Amino acid sequence: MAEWLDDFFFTYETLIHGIGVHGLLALSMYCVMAVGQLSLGQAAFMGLGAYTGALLTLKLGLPFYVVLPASAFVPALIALLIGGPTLRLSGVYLAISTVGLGEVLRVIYINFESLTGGALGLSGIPMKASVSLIYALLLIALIMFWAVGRSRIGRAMEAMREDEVAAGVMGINVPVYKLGALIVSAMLAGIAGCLAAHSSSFIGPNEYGFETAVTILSFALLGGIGTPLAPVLGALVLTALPEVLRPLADFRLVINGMIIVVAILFLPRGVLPLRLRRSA
Amino acid sequence: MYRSLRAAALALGIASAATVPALAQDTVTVGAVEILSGPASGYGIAIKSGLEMAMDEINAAGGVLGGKNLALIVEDSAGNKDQAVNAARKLIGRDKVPLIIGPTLSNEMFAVGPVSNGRKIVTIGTSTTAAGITAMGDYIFRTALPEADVIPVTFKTAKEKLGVKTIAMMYANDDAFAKSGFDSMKAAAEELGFEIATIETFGSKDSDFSAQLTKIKSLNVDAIAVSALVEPVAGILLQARQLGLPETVRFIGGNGSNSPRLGEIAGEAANGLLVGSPWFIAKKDELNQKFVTDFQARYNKAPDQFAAQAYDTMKIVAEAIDRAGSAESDKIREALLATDHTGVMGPFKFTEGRDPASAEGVVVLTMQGGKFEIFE
Amino acid sequence: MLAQQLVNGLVLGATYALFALGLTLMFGVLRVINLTYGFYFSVGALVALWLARSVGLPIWAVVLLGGVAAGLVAVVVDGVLLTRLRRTKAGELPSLMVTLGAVLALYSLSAIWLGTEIQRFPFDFVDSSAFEIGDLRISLVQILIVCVTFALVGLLFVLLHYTRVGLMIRALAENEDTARLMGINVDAIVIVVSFVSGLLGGVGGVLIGLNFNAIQPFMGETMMLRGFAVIIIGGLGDIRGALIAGVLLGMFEVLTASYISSSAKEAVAFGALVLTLWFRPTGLFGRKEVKRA
Amino acid sequence: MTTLLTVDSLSKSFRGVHAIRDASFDVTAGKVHGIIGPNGAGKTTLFNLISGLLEPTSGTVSLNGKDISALPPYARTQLGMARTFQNIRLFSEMTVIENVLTGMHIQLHTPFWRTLVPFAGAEEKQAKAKAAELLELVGLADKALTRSASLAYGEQRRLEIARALASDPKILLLDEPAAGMNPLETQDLAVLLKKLNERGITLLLVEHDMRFVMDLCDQITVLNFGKVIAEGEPAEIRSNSAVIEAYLGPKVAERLLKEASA
Repeated sequence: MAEWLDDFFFTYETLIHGIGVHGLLALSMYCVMAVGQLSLGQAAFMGLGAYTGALLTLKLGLPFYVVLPASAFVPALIALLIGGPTLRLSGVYLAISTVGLGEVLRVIYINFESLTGGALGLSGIPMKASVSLIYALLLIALIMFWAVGRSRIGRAMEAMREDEVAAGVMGINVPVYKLGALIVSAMLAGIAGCLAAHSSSFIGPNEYGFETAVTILSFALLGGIGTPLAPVLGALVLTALPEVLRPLADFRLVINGMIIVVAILFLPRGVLPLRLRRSA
Repeated sequence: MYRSLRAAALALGIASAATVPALAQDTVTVGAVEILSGPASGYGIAIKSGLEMAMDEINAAGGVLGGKNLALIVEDSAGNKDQAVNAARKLIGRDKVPLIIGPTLSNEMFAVGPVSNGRKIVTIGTSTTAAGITAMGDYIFRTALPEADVIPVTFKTAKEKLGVKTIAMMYANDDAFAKSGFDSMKAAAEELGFEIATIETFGSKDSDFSAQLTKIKSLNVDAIAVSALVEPVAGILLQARQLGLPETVRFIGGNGSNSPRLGEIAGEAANGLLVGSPWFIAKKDELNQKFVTDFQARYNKAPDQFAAQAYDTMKIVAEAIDRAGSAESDKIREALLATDHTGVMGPFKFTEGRDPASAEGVVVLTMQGGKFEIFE
Repeated sequence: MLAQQLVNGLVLGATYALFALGLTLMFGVLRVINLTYGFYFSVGALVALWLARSVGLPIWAVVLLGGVAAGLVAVVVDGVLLTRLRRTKAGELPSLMVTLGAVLALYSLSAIWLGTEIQRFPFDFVDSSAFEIGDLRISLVQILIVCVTFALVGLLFVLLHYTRVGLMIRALAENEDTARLMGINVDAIVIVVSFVSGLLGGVGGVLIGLNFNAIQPFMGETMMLRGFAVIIIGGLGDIRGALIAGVLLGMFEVLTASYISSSAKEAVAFGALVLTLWFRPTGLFGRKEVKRA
Repeated sequence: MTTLLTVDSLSKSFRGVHAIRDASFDVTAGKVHGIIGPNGAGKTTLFNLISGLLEPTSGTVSLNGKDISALPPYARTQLGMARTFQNIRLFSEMTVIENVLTGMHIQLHTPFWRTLVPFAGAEEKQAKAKAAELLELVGLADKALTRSASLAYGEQRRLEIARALASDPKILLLDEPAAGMNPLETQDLAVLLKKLNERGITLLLVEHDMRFVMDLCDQITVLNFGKVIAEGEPAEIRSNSAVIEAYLGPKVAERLLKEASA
């Protein structure tokens, strides 16, 4: 490889990793929103995956192909516990209890010092998440969502998003679909967290808070949730933008916030108002 | 996948080539990653000021390597570890600097360290006081005195001059900086044989400390050691006096308390607080007096310890480059290990572990009427 | 020590309740989890700070004007963000998301504008003296907070149950369409409710800013998480529930910190939140109103 | 004459207000059964209880002799119940045919990854053929690929019926199917409903339009203040004093009855 290309990759490696990981996070958000729910816990699930993965690698030295599925499994389990009681209630309960989840986990990371390193976090995580692995997983996730979206399940999900009551009357098992979507999204966020931890070498307890959750939401809302590709493009734009336009860095959160406001008020179907085509 | 990445790389590469600053051959460029925007930008801006002032003095005195100018590229990390890594990668990959000063926070250093060390680029923290920084690799240095060196001096002074025997400890347990300071405090307290009556924690964004302080009040301690950033420390001091904790109970602060903001927020309630500092504005030696006057004239404000540490660091780096005889990272690293410099902070050498060798320059300060003075 | 800790708990609990009042009122009537609420809290404190420093107004004026300013901001924010969604009956989640985006933008903008350094009221602004009964110390500001909290709950109760406006607010809370059919000017009532909620939040911000001497743009954000816990535990939209849940939470936190461990204090609020969601999702006093799909 | 749906001592109260009190009636298989009553009599509440959107305070609903009171709506659909809504609730972003296909959800079982394979999915093909047939039946065949929100009001009502039929219900619940329709559309609707009934689908409908109900229904239940006040064939209901009183008030009712007997 040419030396300048090598330097180029070195310079932008974190950014390239970041875009892929954020793409997975955006898909995890998409998965919940596709059934008409709102989770503010994607950052918490991501953190759970990051800590699970980092601990299994650092303390037990397990191989990465074991670590990665494990870091999807733990958030899935927590999603089951959270979703069970709250998904029967109206949507705001899930939103608020997932915010609560983030806080509870933060307190746990801080207090179980011997395991999690407390406020100092975990450092020295080996860099096992290669660019090709991240993007391969992103591609697989995209294809899966595309396939689901085109199937009868995708139709049921869209129906729930539009009118939960009517969807239930159509014979769609609404609670099961909601729970399933939350679990799948938690798994994806967990995988993204594990990949992030294994590409940045250091994780801390304060990285998976409210702001991260809102940022993930803004990925999905910028792109819109008409097709699975849209939120990934949203993540691409919002991740690359502050790097390309460095002076904007101060206003990064302002921009993320404004995107959410504008998207909801004026572009309820996202900036890319696409809709997945089913062959009918 | 790979092919498309390469295509993207080509496209971006062309776009970015134009932004690389054209540097003349007779210049040695070093990089810095500091917080220039966002909530913690105060630290980064002070460091940048100190670095630039030292650089201008060096260039005015003939530069480095027999007449080459020293240049500095400062990148913003905004206090975010990912942005810090991106900034360091840009400095290494695009600007090809042999040495990076910074980043500002220990957390950022933990993320940047493995990257720059992996590329064998010397990285020098001027404000990163947490434990374990230099253990990340052979190319990671720091000129900031770690808390572990400063705290024992403060504690020893409290023991010898105030007769402190029993202490309570408080720290913000969600903050890496505060936690690492607390670890040093605990070690120093055990070393000096203090009796630790209780250890209380709080969140760095908390504003109510009444439960912890009421408990401490009932334990009749001689002193309370607090490790946190300045805001919660100020809140603790105010509430302690409100709860009627007697003035004879001294507070002992860590590096976070070493800020003039403490007096501004807590006022009289901060009276009597002890803190150790690697540098103090009123230090009488000639070098320091000149630094303070020049800084005041140039930036129209008083320097703080971050500016002072940065100023010394730039001088140390310039001397190392001269000794190395070339601006190559490996040679600079060797030369740095042989540093023997006297700066505004006092005499300076590196240990074999690339930390500052002595805590001789540490002064113990106390707060009176909202201002720090040297504790006698 | 126990007596002092109970006082500490009561004061802390009163601050939680004070914060949660407006939040739960907003949800109860307007059916929106309004996340910009924490910002009104910050606005109240920041405006009061400015008035005290630059204009030199006395404390009662500062509390009142801080509250009014926050109320006005609340009305504007509600008008800009939520009118449109209310008209199209967009539902809970879009409303929640739009306030989420707005609050992030508002906090970040005000942090860029004002900085995030902590500010405080002038040192001699309030009498910092305290009553002492034996070992027990209670400061004037603490007494003020507890009294104002209970007084506001009382006033809110009177407003809702013994006035014409209150009747209209309750009608709106029951059902917007029916309220409209009854000839109630819904838009006007929405403005009244936004203003009152903002006012409550703003007054809370001023008093809590006075007590803790820690005013900065993000102060509302840290309270918001506790606020959520309080309004869910107390039951969404339930004012009495918010008062009781707030005070209980404050007490539990202080007692946990003093008798168990201060590091467990943080976990109390969210532990209680999780337990509530599991076993009694409509809150301590909430009515059973479970929607089925 | 088998009973398909049984409502037994059903009650529902909202915060102390009794919306339905002790309502009981049977719906016979193959019949058209109407529920009428003045505004606020509790007809929609009753419908929501039968279809599972609300949980009864007491009493039971049984379908084919099986107690379904505790089942959520989707499970009732799986047992052969379908419904439409008074305020049309279509999936407005979807096309017309997709709305109908969504109604077939419970009959389809193709796993999702089959969509990755081109030309797969015989089941989906059959489903589409059936959907087209249903659209033909309600007269929307030419609008299959239109976004459903852009349909005219009467068309939306008919699409809702097609969507409900897609699950092959034994009983179809229609909540004011003629509301907002002009007389011509109402007439067409009556023809359509009769056609469905002839196919063996039992219909249970709530309706305001008296003539429409009287013409169409075999059996009528009258609700007032949440209580069943009368039940019978249209002719019986027409001359029932309690019913007339409920609709017109006691004075008018008395006069009318006198005139009728004079």
